[in-house]
Amino acid sequence: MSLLDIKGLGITFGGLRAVNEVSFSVNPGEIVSVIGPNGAGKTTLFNMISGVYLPGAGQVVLNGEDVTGMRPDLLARRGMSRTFQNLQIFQSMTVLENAISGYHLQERGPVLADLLGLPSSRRRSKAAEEGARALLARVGLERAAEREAGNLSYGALKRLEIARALALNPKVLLLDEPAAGCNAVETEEIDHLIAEVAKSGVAILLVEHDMKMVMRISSHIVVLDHGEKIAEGDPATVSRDPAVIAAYLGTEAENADG
Amino acid sequence: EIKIGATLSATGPASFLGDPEAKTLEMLVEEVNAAGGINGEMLELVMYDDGGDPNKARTFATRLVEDDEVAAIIGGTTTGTTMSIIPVAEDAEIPFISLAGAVDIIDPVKAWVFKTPHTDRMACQKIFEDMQKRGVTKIGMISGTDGFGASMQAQCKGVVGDYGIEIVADETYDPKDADMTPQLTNIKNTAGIQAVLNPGFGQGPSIVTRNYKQLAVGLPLYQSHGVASKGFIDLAGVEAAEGVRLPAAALLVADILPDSDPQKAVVTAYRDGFEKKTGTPVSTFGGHAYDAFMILKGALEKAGGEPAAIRDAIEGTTGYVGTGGIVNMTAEDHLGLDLTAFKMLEIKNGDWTIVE
Amino acid sequence: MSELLQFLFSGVTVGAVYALVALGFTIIYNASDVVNFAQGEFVMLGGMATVFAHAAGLPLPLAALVAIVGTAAVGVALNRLAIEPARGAPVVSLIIITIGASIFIRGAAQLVFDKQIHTFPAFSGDDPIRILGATILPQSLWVIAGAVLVFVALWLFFTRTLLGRAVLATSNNRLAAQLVGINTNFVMTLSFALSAGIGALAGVLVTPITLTSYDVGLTLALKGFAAAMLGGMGNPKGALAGGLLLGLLEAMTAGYLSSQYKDAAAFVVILAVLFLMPQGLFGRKSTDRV
Amino acid sequence: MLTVEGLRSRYGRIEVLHGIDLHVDSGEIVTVVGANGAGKTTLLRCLSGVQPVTGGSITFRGEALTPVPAYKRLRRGLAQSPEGRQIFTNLTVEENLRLGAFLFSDDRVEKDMEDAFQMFPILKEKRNLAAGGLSGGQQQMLAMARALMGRPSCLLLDEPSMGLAPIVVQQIFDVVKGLKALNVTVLLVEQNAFGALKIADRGYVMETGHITMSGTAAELIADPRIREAYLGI
Amino acid sequence: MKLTPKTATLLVLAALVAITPFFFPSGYYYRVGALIFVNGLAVTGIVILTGYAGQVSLGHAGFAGIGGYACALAPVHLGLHPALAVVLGAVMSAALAWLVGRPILRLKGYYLGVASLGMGILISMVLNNERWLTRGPDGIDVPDLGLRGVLKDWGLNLSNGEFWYFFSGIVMILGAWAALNLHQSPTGRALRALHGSEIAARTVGVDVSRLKLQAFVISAVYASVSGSLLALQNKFITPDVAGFMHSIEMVTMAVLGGAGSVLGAIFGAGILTLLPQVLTVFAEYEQMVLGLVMMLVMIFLREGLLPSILRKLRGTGE
Ligand SMILES: Nc1ncnc2c1ncn2[C@@H]1O[C@H](COP(=O)(O)OP(=O)(O)OP(=O)(O)O)[C@@H](O)[C@H]1O
Ligand SMILES: Nc1ncnc2c1ncn2[C@@H]1O[C@H](COP(=O)(O)OP(=O)(O)OP(=O)(O)O)[C@@H](O)[C@H]1O
Ligand SMILES: [Mg+2]
Ligand SMILES: [Mg+2]
Repeated sequence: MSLLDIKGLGITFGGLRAVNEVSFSVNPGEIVSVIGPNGAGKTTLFNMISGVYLPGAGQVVLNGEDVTGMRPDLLARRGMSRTFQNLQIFQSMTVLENAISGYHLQERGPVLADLLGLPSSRRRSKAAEEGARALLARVGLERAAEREAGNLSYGALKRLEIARALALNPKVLLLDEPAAGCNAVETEEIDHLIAEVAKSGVAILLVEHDMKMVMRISSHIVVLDHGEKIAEGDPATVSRDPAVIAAYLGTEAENADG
Repeated sequence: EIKIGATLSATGPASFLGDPEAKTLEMLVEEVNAAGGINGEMLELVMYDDGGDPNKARTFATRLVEDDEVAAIIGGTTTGTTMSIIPVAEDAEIPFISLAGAVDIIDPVKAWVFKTPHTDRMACQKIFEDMQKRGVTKIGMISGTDGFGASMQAQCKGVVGDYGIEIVADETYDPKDADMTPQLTNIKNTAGIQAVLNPGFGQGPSIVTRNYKQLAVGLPLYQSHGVASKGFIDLAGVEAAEGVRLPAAALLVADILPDSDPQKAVVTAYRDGFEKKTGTPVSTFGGHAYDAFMILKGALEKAGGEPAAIRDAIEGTTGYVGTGGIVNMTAEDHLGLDLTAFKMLEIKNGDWTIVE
Repeated sequence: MSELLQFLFSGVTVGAVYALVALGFTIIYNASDVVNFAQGEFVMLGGMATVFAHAAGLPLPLAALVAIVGTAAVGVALNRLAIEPARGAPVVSLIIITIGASIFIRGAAQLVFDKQIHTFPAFSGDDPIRILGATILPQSLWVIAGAVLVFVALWLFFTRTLLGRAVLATSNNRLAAQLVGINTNFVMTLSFALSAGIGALAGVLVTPITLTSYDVGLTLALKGFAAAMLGGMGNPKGALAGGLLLGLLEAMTAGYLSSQYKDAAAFVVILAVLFLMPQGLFGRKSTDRV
Repeated sequence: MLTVEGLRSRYGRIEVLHGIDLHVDSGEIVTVVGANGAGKTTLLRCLSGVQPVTGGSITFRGEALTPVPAYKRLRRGLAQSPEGRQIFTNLTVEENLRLGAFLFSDDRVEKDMEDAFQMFPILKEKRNLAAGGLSGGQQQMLAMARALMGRPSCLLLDEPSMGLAPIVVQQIFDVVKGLKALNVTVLLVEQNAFGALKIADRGYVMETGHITMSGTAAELIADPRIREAYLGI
Repeated sequence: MKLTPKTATLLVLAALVAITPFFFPSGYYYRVGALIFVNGLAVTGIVILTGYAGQVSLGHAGFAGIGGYACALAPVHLGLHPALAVVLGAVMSAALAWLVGRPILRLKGYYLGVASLGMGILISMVLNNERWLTRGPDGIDVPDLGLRGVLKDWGLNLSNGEFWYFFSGIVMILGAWAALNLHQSPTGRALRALHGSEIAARTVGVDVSRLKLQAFVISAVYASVSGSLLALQNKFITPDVAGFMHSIEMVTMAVLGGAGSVLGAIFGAGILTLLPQVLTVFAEYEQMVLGLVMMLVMIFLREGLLPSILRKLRGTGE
């Protein structure tokens, strides 16, 4: 049994089968990448797994438990965490507060204690803040900690999302195009970060169009096209698959790392 | 110099009442000062607009008492604002003359509180008296849900039994409603109904009157003293208003009062003065302020500027002839009017006539 | 039977009034996401200005025209002097500006006009039209026709014209609207002029029925707002349907249940509808994805 | 064609552009590369007029651009495909494109739209769908197509390849290259510096609000500092 | 110790309450001060609901009505001490908020606005129409709190105005203190997070509907207590406290002062309470000036008085 099992997942939007019968699984420490053309259904798949959309068919099994259609906050409690392709930043909070929010499950407590400012409440906040600062340092945002998040550049925000997702100390981490908006060097940093996280035993599911990165760090790749899984395997196999080349990589793919 | 205070609802939902009240007070103070003041002392009027909000009224009353240090307060356009001023006046022991309708204001009697308008209970009694004369025993009632309508509705229900009349249909409308045909349809369809009564003020009664005609209900329609202004006939339309009866003070019918009527001189003078000054037709509401001011003036003339003395003098008012009737106050009666102060009017050909 | 019909007539009359107000909300909302709380004052201005222009000797149609154009000018001024200078402010701040504007306009109206209640003659007389034992006033037909006409015009504007699309684009993404060459200030000016004009037209049509005074705006705005939300804010279809539905609900409740709680019934139904359809009857779901 | 001299801009009191000098000649493709937060987006926002300029000048086709309001700049021929795509999410794909051609009402609009559909067939499939329902990459295509609908003589592109499949990235770069033939000038901000430099004539490097390097594309690709800092080679 | 925004705010408020009376020329100013504090309390609740959590309510006056009428009715009908009636009102408001909040907090923006508006109107309608209980639109008397008498026995002799000034001031500061605690606490952060992005808040584990409900209930309690204080102070209450206008007023105060900050919102309450008193000098122009001031503040200090001024001082942002 794997940590995350996707079984025959599917959904339709007004007649369009955005995702159809997709199955695969992710083990702890593994990085599974989902690639495919624009509109293939990758983000939709993420949205179903993370409880944002209710799947029309199939099952999501997390750690042996059927969590299909479960609310995102309940999934978070079970160790699932994610980032978004379309940034979902708490704009008017500071960068640090954004990161602390990731510790919500650890720091939350009775409202009354929070209202009365009891020591327990302050203790919880403090612990979360320390963790958050460390994480910001890890993604290279420590100097922006006190800035209002809405004022950051796009690339910085992408990294802030990763930090927030890591704060949950997840068992399963879903990353939707984490390197978008970052240049080759910045991408490499993220690369390392992800690999490191995986090494600590987290199961990672990754969507990314930067093939260099995908090929470098994936242990397994799932290829979607028009909502269907068209190929699957290790990076080398997939990158040679003619169907994948035709639908997604294009002819230049080979020398993309030029 | 003597300071008198006023907090009135010159704006807000009761501005219809408060506006002429405010204008009347301004006019009268000017007149008194032009004539050399009271016993040689000039009057200063400190007036606030509470917008009909009881909480504001209370704040302004506090301000009048504590900050402006007035000798007496006139005001409280509505029952709600009046009720919230009362504790202030009572605490500070400042005489207070209210311009609002509800009987609760002076019943039970409060040492420092007086009022000039007839009570809504009196209006009910006057109306039922007239109905009784016409042999009506079953009526429908449609009341506004504002303070005026609701209070009068309650008072009418309280006294209707005394006249052998039964309310067989009881409907309400919101003061800002645009159409009352559903309620009137229900009243019309109630078996045995012989007349309809509409307590309310503002635009509601005009719309009720129009709808009443639209539905061709065809029974006698009674309005309350809340619509006692010329504007009502224009708004309801001459045709629709034809035959409508209501109790009102003599002010409205100044011209057709017999010369023998003691009020004739007073009401004609006030009306002419008001209409000349403001260019708007006189209403009985301004008349309430007129009476309040004149009673206060009388008291000031007698007692000077000391609140306790003023209070006693107001309570001692007898035989004051005002727009609302002849006032005889006592320690038990801080209104001093009786039913004869009301005239039963009927609208004929777009004008008021006196029934009887 | 005639009873039901009478309630129906009443409901449609009142509903058409609400619909007209609700329609007025649509344009400004569509251009800026702002619910303009001064919309009721536009209705008031339409009615009051007509009354006074008529009293000053203008024939009624001309007086109405003057009122509508004048109110549209007030709308433009509101945008130019208060909304535009606050460009970039959060939507709530803009809403507070419109609340301030409504207080200001009401305050000005009681000075410029007066505090009396007014009306002017119905366009086609006061003789009720009798149908199967129920009656309806000719003016009600004017109001209903006005509501339907404004609805059709707005519907065509938003679905058939590029300018209508530009209005929607402005609220959806002001930055992008500027990048494609839309003069967003002009769009706002236009929206305020149209909204105010529609409001004033509503005032002209409904005054013979509801009467008018300097303070009628608030209640009308409130009911119009509720109607617009019931139908789904921003959609002319929703404004019309919401208005009529609200009017009918009130009339039916007043007729069959309790006149005291007729507004309550209306709100209970609104709550129930929103419970099932959180965007109102015809409101569109936001399509933003994550 | 486009000359920027000493351009400064700030958010509140924090200045993020400290005097940018660059120029783009007619028909050229010029790219700007730089790290996150360098100020590339801010620069393009200044050029489009949606960001206040606090110093320096922008000259476009010999005219000062700074006093021209944003909505009039497209009329002058300046279009932008902005960062974050900024499509009209509540409107359909087709409506988005039509609004891209808001200034025009001639027959060419239909033809341009057909061209756009040819370039990105997926948009044709989705033409009646609310644009907010598109996938991220599809939205990026729409943003690009919408900018082209404005018939620009100078096109500002802010990371046009972001979130696009490799096969489409290639296509986008081909399109940009193709614009040269149509004599459209392009200022291209890209994180895919390698891809951008391959099609560009010249390039600038931007660091924390300054231009720190410039040269022909070939020179920049060859420069070891660039290779290390931006190309990751 | 470093002066945190929280202690700074509390110090400012405490100083205001304690020091301004030295400058009062007459007892009337205590009344105005007390009103500011009562409104400030209600508006602090709005800060939690709207400023932190981003949920708009146009019906909170309804809770003030419940709190106020509890003080009028419970002592008479249930024999409760008025102080306990305040608690009863708060509990009832909380219970109602909890019941109503569940379905309506699913709605967003204006839709939530209209739903809460409906709730408020229903409450005020009941207060208006159920004359047998509430005595209808003309209002009802409220018994004395009795605390002033107790203080007198202890040798602290305050006038009615003074008593209500200090009493409301203290309650408001307590309310502000709790709201400020909340701001920097895990719950407060979660509330502000869901304001920023509901989806993202959910994925970090925030139970969004539960948190919204908590904010709604807490703010209802604030409004309720504020209504109770008003009723006890006036010794009289009418259904106007529960009216739509009062709800709008609360939101306006919050936004005008700066809905995101407690001090700002209390500032807004102060301004909007004072304005009508100050503007009486404009006589019939009062309304126009009031409207004008509101517009000008929002045009030139668009984030609200206090935050905008602070921002200008600090010089960040636009
Ligand atoms: N809410 C929705 N309404 C309508 N269509 C939708 C919706 N969500 C997704 N789709 C459609 O489903 C398809 C898959 O979209 P999805 O965002 O999952 O693609 P993707 O693989 O993530 O693409 P990209 O690489 O561009 O991000 C697209 O064609 C999109 O238009
Ligand atoms: N709205 C804003 N308010 C305040 N500061 C901002 C704002 N937007 C951007 N900044 C700051 O301005 C600087 C430049 O940002 P800009 O977005 O121009 O960078 P960029 O080069 O486009 O970065 P990226 O590659 O990440 O998109 C950054 O330090 C950023 O934090
Ligand atoms: Mg995607
Ligand atoms: Mg950028």
